[in-house]
Amino acid sequence: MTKVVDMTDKGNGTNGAELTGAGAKMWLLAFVDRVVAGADELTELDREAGDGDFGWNISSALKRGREGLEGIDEAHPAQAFQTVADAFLASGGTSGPLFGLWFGRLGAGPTAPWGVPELGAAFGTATEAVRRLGKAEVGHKTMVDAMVPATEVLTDATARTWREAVSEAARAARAGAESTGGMVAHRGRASYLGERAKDVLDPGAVAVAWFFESAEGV
Amino acid sequence: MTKVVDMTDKGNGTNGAELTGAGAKMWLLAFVDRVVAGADELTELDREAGDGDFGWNISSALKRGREGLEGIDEAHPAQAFQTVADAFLASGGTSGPLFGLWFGRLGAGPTAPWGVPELGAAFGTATEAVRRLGKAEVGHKTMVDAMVPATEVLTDATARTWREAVSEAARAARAGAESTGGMVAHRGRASYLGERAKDVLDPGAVAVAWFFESAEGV
Amino acid sequence: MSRFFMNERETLVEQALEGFAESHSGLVDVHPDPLFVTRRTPTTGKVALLSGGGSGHEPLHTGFVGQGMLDAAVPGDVFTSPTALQVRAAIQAVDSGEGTVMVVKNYTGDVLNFSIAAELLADTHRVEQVLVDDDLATEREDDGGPGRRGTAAVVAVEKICGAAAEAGVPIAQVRDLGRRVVARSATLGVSFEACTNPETGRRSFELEPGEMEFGVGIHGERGIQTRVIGKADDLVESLVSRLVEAVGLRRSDSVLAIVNGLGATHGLELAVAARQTRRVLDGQGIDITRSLVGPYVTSLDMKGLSITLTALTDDLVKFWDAPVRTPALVW
Amino acid sequence: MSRFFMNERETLVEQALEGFAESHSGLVDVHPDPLFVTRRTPTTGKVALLSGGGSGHEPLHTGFVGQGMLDAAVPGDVFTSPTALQVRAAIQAVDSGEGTVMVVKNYTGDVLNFSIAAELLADTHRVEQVLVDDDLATEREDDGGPGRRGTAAVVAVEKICGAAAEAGVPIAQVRDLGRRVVARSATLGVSFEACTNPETGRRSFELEPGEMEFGVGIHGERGIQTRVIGKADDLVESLVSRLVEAVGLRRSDSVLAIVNGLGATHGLELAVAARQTRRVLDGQGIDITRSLVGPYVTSLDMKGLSITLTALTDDLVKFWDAPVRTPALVW
Ligand SMILES: Nc1ncnc2c1ncn2[C@@H]1O[C@H](COP(=O)(O)OP(=O)(O)O)[C@@H](O)[C@H]1O
Ligand SMILES: Nc1ncnc2c1ncn2[C@@H]1O[C@H](COP(=O)(O)OP(=O)(O)O)[C@@H](O)[C@H]1O
Ligand SMILES: [Mg+2]
Ligand SMILES: [Mg+2]
Ligand SMILES: [Mg+2]
Ligand SMILES: [Mg+2]
Repeated sequence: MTKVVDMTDKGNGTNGAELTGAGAKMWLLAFVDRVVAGADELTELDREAGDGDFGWNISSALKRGREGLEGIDEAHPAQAFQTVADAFLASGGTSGPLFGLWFGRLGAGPTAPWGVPELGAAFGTATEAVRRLGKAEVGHKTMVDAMVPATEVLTDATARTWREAVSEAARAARAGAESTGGMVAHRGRASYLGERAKDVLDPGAVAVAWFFESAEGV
Repeated sequence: MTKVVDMTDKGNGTNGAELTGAGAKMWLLAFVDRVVAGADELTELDREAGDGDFGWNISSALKRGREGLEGIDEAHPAQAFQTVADAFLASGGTSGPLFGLWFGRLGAGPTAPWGVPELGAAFGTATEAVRRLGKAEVGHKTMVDAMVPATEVLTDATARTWREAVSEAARAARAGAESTGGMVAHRGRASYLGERAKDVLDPGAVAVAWFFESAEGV
Repeated sequence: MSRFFMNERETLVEQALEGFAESHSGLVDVHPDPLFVTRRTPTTGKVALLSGGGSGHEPLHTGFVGQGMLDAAVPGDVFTSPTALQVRAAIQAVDSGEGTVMVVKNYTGDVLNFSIAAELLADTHRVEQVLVDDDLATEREDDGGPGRRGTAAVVAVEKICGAAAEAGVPIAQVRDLGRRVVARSATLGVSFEACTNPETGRRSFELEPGEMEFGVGIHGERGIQTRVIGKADDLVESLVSRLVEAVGLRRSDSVLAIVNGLGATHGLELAVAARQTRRVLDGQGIDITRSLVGPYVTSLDMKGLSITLTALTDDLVKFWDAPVRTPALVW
Repeated sequence: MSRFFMNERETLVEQALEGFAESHSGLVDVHPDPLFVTRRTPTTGKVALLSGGGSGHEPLHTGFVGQGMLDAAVPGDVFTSPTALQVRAAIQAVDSGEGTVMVVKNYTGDVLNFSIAAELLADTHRVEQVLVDDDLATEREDDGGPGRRGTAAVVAVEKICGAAAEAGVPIAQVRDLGRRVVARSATLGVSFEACTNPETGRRSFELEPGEMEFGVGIHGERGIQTRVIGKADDLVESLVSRLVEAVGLRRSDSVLAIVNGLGATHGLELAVAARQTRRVLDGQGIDITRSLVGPYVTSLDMKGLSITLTALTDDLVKFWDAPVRTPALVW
């Protein structure tokens, strides 16, 4: 949890127990790539159960985020997350402010490398804020369905390294995203369609699963 | 050429050398049926080489014409043709006034049954009027391409009965209509398409062929 | 799949006119038999201005009846000229003694029926005709074929002649003004998707993905060429360049630009086209002194647009700017 | 096949706004960064009226900026709420000290972003919100879901609040007037063909021949049911009957009827719908005191329409009739 640990970590977060600024940046850049590559998939889900712009919204935001990320000095994870938050806040839509808030709360986390406990605390605050602003609970078929189980894993994590913890969180987020197939939406545009959009996965939840899964290669 | 001939003709024009009022009415009613049944075909030709309304225009006019025909007393061919002319004149479009004029000139023909010479004279005047108003010559890909050869047959006819003469005219009209396939239009909307509409038959010419062919069963 | 919203094909135009007249009952009256539309409050002591043609181009012409523009509009069935008897009745209704100027789009059917109407009234009414033939796509070196089609320049003619008539300009001058506008105008249209035939529910033609029709009119017909759709800016540039040449515009000339939606074109799309129209003209030192952007002369629900340029002079600008109060145009 | 006419998806909204502003340069100004639209000539000493939301609904909201209606419109990307920072900048630009009323269509994204903007300005500006939620199709007996969508009743709210603000009515009353209009309004929409996604060029859904979507909103989404298309009159009757019930209209009540095209619906089709709307209401002794027929709140190039009824009172009629001078509405 000190700069010293960070140094032994080769400065890129690929070996240590803690998430460094460089590690967070790599993670987020991998997320950008995943979303840009899969934008059409997300748009298609939003076309079936929304207004067909989610892939466009999130990939525009993250492309802007990538520019920001490339310019930062990798000091600590908070800075990387805040950079992405700013990009989302300049995006509008529903997902813009909600992801903006989520990453923004992460961006308000400790200004040093994060161990598993810091990770858990940061995601706990962030997810709680999204639930409050969106008035969304698990089962409402939104991004919250992936955020909440992933956050619970991180909060309760017994893993030693951030990578192990996030990898477990990714599995929980994926399961949460999958669970939205078969749900009748209570929030967001999919709720206008009632039973008609039941079988469609929520694109916001899928994006959250992609986010956690993007830590894999870091 | 007198009422007497008409009487021996059983009053329906099916036996005599002259076209009676009843015969003209049957002929025109058969034409109405042919056009109503084939309206979609004409519309399709006009869709490919015009604005897609010809089937509608001509069948609306002729349905109105049918109502008129049912009310007339079958005195002479002129009356029957004039009834159809009135229906066309209440139709608008390009074909409305042109067919209105054509049938109108026929309607100005002799007010007694018509022998072959009367037929030739009436169609001669009528077709000449359409050519003048439409500024259309043979080869311009319009109704005139069927009217002119049919009219020539009638004018030069050596046939004894009107039915024989019209049957020959029908063959000429059909050949004229077929000849419009392969023509680049110089009049009407098909001319806007130039080479692109070359292969499409002119629907107005096809309708004229149907008109002459409708005398067949009378 | 495509489909036209109506009750039955037979009553479409009649019912639409009823609905239209009720929605604008302060401005227009519909006369049912024969069918034509007039101002609610007739204006006498001025030249009457009348136009008409097939339906399916709304708001043209019925939407332009009112103070400062038309005295009457004579609608035919969809894409079908009105009859001479309709036109005659409309002239009789609005001619208050100063004569009538008919604005006729150049189509064989319209020319026939409007001309016959004028002839029928030759003994009792002075009727002058302005023939609108602005569509470059149908220009041909020919033996008296039908000539250029009449398309969106008709809006400029109706607005400018309407203002002149309202101002008390006599019939010959109103007619000549209209002819001057026609002579100074050119239009080109393109289509990205055909319109729906209200009778069959079918599109008037089919395009492959990425294709468009270049040089379309306003009756759902194909254009003069099928082309690949490129960027909006490139297409607009190619249209505007040809118009500039055809109208004979030079540096520091002043124009009216009409960027017209053909029916299903969205406001965003028209605005993108309007933007580039201005840029191309700016680049040649030509000033868009006035512009009109929107669906004014439609081709049912065709997806596409046309651009019209009219070279302006001070008097044309003055008549364009004069007040107008119609269902579709108000200022 | 279907396709959206533009240069590239990235610049669509920005270029369209440039084109729009140039075509109406006497009336509006576009502020590029952050993006919002204001009147060309700001009016001070009155409550500022502001609205906004995703683009793709033009002429809403940008076409309603001008005297007697909005002071500013804040457009987001297509179907995407603008950001809180855009809304904040627009409020700062138009609030001349009498406070700002924001007209917000009820969508999660809009509500979030407009509310955040108001909160950001809480210390320095008085900002009130009118939430428009008129779409009956999305009514649900629910636990605080997003609630009814905001659709075409927003035009009535903007016109009436705009006239009130222009007349010097203070902020709380302008807000309450807007809320009263919302409470007295209901809308239902249907679609015969989906709109084109400008990014993918695909339609937002596919229908079989003869099918339509009942209960659609303005974002290309399916409705609440797929139904067989019948006669126009039957469909309009079923829409109007439900609206009459929802608004609680009784014999001799007076209404504003908005027959709104969703983008690709032709004037003939809207006029047929307007005609039957009047007949159904006449049959129940309800008077269409005012009406508005046209594409005012579109869903890109969706083929379909919505009907809105607003129960009128004398003061609402007065504000509706007050002069307005905007790109899309003039009287
Ligand atoms: N009330 C809400 N709380 C949390 N997430 C929500 C809420 N409403 C929608 N979402 C999420 O937002 C996503 C859609 O985002 P986007 O397409 O940008 O918004 P819009 O619906 O405004 O077009 C949904 O897939 C869902 O995950
Ligand atoms: N100038 C002309 N002279 C003679 N016939 C013509 C002329 N122009 C068009 N036609 C005929 O009219 C037919 C089209 O009629 P219709 O569809 O009613 O007219 P429109 O083209 O006005 O829709 C054509 O098939 C052609 O035979
Ligand atoms: Mg969306
Ligand atoms: Mg035709
Ligand atoms: Mg026609
Ligand atoms: Mg959206």
